[in-house]
Amino acid sequence: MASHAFEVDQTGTGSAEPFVLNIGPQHPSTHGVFRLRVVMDGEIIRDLDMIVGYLHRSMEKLAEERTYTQNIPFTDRADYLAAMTGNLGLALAVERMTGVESPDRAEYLRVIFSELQRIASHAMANGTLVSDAGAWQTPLLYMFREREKILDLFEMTCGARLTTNYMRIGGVAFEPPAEFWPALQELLDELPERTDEYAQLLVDNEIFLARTRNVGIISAEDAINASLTGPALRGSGVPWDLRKAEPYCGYENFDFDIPVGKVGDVYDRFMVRMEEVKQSVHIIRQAVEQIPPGPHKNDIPLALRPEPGEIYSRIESPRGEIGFYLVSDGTPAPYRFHLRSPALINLSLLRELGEGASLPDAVVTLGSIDIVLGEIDR
Amino acid sequence: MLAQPVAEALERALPGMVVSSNDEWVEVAPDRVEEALRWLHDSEEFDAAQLSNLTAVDRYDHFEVVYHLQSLDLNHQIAVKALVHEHDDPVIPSAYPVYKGALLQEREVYDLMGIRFLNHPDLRRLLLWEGFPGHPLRKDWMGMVGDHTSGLAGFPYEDKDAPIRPINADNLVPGIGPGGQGH
Amino acid sequence: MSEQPLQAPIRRPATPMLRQIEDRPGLKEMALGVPFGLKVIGAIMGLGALVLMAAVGYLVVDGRLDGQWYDVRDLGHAVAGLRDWLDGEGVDHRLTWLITGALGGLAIMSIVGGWLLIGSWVERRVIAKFQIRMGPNRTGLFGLLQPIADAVKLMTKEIIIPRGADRFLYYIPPVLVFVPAMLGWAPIPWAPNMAYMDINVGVLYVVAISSIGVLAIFLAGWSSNNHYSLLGAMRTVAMMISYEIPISLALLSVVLLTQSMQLSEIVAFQGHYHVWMIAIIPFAAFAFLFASTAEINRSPNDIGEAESEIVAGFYTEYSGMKAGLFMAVELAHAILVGALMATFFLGGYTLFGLEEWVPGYLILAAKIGAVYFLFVWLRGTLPRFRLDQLMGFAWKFLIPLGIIQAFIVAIEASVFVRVDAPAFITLGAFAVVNLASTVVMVRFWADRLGYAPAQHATKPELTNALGGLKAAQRLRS
Amino acid sequence: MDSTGIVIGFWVLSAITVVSSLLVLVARNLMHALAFLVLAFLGMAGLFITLSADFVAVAQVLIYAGSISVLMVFAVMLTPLASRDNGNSLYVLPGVVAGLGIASLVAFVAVDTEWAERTGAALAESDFASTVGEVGRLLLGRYVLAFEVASVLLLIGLLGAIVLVQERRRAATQSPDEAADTGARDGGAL
Repeated sequence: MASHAFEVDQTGTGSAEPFVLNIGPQHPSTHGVFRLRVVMDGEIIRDLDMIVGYLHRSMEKLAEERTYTQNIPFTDRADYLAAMTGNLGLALAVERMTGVESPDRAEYLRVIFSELQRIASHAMANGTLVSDAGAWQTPLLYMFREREKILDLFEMTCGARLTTNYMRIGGVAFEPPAEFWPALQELLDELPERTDEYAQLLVDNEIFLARTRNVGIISAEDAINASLTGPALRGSGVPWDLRKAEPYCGYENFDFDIPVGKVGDVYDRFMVRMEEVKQSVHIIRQAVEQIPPGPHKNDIPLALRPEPGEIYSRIESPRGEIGFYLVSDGTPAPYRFHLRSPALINLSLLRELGEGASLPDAVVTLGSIDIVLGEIDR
Repeated sequence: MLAQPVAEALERALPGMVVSSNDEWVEVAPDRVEEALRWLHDSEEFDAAQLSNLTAVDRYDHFEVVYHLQSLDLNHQIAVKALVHEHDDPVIPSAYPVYKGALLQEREVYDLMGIRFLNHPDLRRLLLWEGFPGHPLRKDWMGMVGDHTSGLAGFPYEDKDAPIRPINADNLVPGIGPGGQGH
Repeated sequence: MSEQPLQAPIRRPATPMLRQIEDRPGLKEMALGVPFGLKVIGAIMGLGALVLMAAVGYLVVDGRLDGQWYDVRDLGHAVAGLRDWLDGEGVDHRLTWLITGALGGLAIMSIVGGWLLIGSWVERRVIAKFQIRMGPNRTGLFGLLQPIADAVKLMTKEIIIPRGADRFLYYIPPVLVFVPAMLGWAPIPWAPNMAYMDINVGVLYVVAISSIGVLAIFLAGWSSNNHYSLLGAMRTVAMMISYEIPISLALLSVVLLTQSMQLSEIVAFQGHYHVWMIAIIPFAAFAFLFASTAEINRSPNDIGEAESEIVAGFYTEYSGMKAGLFMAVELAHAILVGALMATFFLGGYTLFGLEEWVPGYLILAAKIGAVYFLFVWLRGTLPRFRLDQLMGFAWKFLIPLGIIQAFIVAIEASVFVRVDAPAFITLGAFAVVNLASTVVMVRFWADRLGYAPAQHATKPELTNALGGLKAAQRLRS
Repeated sequence: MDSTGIVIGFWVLSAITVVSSLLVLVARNLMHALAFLVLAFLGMAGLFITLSADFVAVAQVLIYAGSISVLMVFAVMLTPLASRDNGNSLYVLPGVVAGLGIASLVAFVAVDTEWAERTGAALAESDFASTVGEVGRLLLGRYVLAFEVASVLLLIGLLGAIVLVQERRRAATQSPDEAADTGARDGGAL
């Protein structure tokens, strides 16, 4: 056990024994089995130590004994709030490694579904953030309303709501059914109104502003240096989005903007997610208009045997850069399978953010980073 | 970005740094990793501002520690590798002094691969608990050396001569997959 | 390939537990399975209750019990009548007092208990409506029996005492915390002459009683031997002692103007001049309402049991009905604050002459309900403040402004006593002056504290550029 | 006034007050002692009610049971280990002397007072009037000097608390700053 985590800062405190608060692994605002061991001085956090691994399923080890296709369900269970982007990340990595291509229609379907997933995930992230700020679950349930509809669309298409296993190497698993498209259209029509409704409820709310503004500030320098990606990086004002930097699945054909925050506080991260929902709706609209007919997947052999080599392929998941580092030795299973988890790496600054913050601020800051324990622990 | 220019520039600036390089990565001297990373981080030309990914691969007799560096402004990626040859007690300098983002990634590598990072401020196990036997991502974990090797040797349902499902040859790069020249 | 016919699922409980649930006897079987003896006892009890109710109803309608019984506008007269009747029967005077006192206490407790049951149902249903969901709707009609089911569930739960807890002090708080919530009802006038204990220091009594609750909460937090509990207790106590001052200042304004600490007189003042205190001293009303939400741990000031931060605050370690009592007392406090708010600021049992026709206690109940609904609304809408924000608001905002407001009201009160003008002119002038002074004070003070309403929501910047630090600096400049 | 009820109430409340006061002394656990102290305060409030001093009773509950005791609880809480052990004190002898002195004072007052003039029939004549107005008039009339002195004392206490806190804060803010400076330097050196 490292000693430094329990060294009590004696300055300004009169207490002799450290007041250690054990937040988690079962706690309402840790969003899963996440544990924080916090040394407090009154309401102020003096030291903070994060303990993860309660959900560790040794995916990377297991993946070494499964074929590339069999590994796709692992990516569902890694980031279980954004299964589609996880699937897509692995499918793209293997495609880039083997040279398998997917049909045009599949690319558009991938865009549609990963953007839907982004909306669902951001709804969850923002909803729980506001719950952490103390709103008695009302905004959370508002946002669940939209997420529910998106999950219905997923269920319609692939039969699963959370662990979709939809993206496949060389395409997508299923063609959406006929009733998918009108339902999607309906959702797209009402989503902008709904986001405005949330904005009205929250953004014009003095208490919410007081709780989130100038709290948990991450400077752009720190965010870049600490490998932050996704809304956490963009909230700090860095216009970085892999959908633009390294377009995949034809993202270069779509018109969309990168929302960036100004201060890098909790509020900015919240608002960046809000705005990204709108941008996602915009992207899906374009994709629905442009989607070509054709097959939705190419047949690939049951066991792919990529040539020995390695690849690091990443895409923009709702939480940031989800990367797959695959090493092949010519067998049907990867020799090394590494998932670069944005949720874990975005926590690199947690200790610096937490120290000196008050407990409510730390909770809100953690909420704004938007962690998913399945992906942290893998 | 091709790795050759990076290797050349790195060698020019820090002689003896580059061990080998190819199109994809630059292999640097393992004991001078921090120096190399700092140079890449500070250089105007490469501007490796972010440590995108840090992981390690067990190659039975040595470890590869892989750094994927990202320049956000120039939008390119540089892969840097360092080979650690002591397999029993691998040690490599930490990237944390250059990149704060290495904090948790190095802890994870230490946990699962057993590579110690010098100068890491807080090198503890991340996912497993203290006292967990061994480092599970090593290929020889739980005594797999010998009869069993880690990984999937063959796919049980795979019949190389008559694949279960027909392959659309147009969609495949020749030489890859069953029936190709690779086997 | 999606046209593959799916195999029709066989409806079969998947797990042993589900099978057990499915095999469970239904309500009808259970009703039929009741032993005969129990059925007889139940029938006798039901019949007895019916007979009793019929007898009481007859006595009431017949007017034999007392002439004023059916004058439901004022149950106080009824109790007085009962007392007179008992005295007339030659019962010892002390016994009469004892009986009527016990009856009144029982009445208050059953009223509060009933409110608790209904209130928790209302809260859950209303919040469910806010949150676009159904709320409890399975137990009884509209889920009305849900509170009872909850209570039964809580009572049958195991009570776990944490190791290391101070067992002696651990048992006291769940009971002690209920004492102020019940005692606080005593001086509240439900109608003219219908207060349980119309003492002449009613206002002080209310403040004093509410300060006892602090101790219960602190003992709960300390004796649990849990850091969450302790933190919750520290927060709650710090907040409660801070917010007692704004409450006292707000009530001071009321007392100055009405020149009485007797709650019935305060209501009578409002009824006499047909004006609500909230119209005359809006700042005091706001301060009282806000400070009360802090005192009773309701949203948006529920930091003492902020579940996203410190789990359940001071009652984290309580289980079963002990925790249930803490949850219930929160509700009881909400209703009590509703009653106090109605009494002090919303005219109590009066409603512009309507109290002549409608029983006063119904008017009061409606007002309590309205305040309670406001609480539920706040809870369903607002996020939570932070402790330092709340403390700052009390000490830097409510207390200074409350003192100034009290000064102004004191001047007005002396004017009101001395000037012989029609009340509606003086009170109207006071209302205008107070409203204007409130607006001026709040604006000025908010500016002084650096709170700028203009500093409102900013939207993230949309950009098409791509890059790292340099791009960020470019965007920022 | 109905004497029987009052008499019963008086004896019950006296018993509560005396017993819990003794328990304050006896209890080993400081927190328990505090709980008994609160009980003693409440008993005193009850005694004031039997003396028909309603204002004093309410003030007793408000100030002593509600506020002073909470301050004591805070003090005990913030003193490490004190909450678990009501141990031996250096001040046993002075405490006993002071206690005996106060007890003798109370006894003197009790003996010296002409109780017949102030209770029973004498009190019934004054007809259980409200004491609030009377107290207020006395405080701002006859005893205004004492009242003002007390308020000045409280003001001094308030200011003293602010000054103390500010000095603590200045000390506290200085040292973390220095720590942060050195930390930054360390980080730079790395």
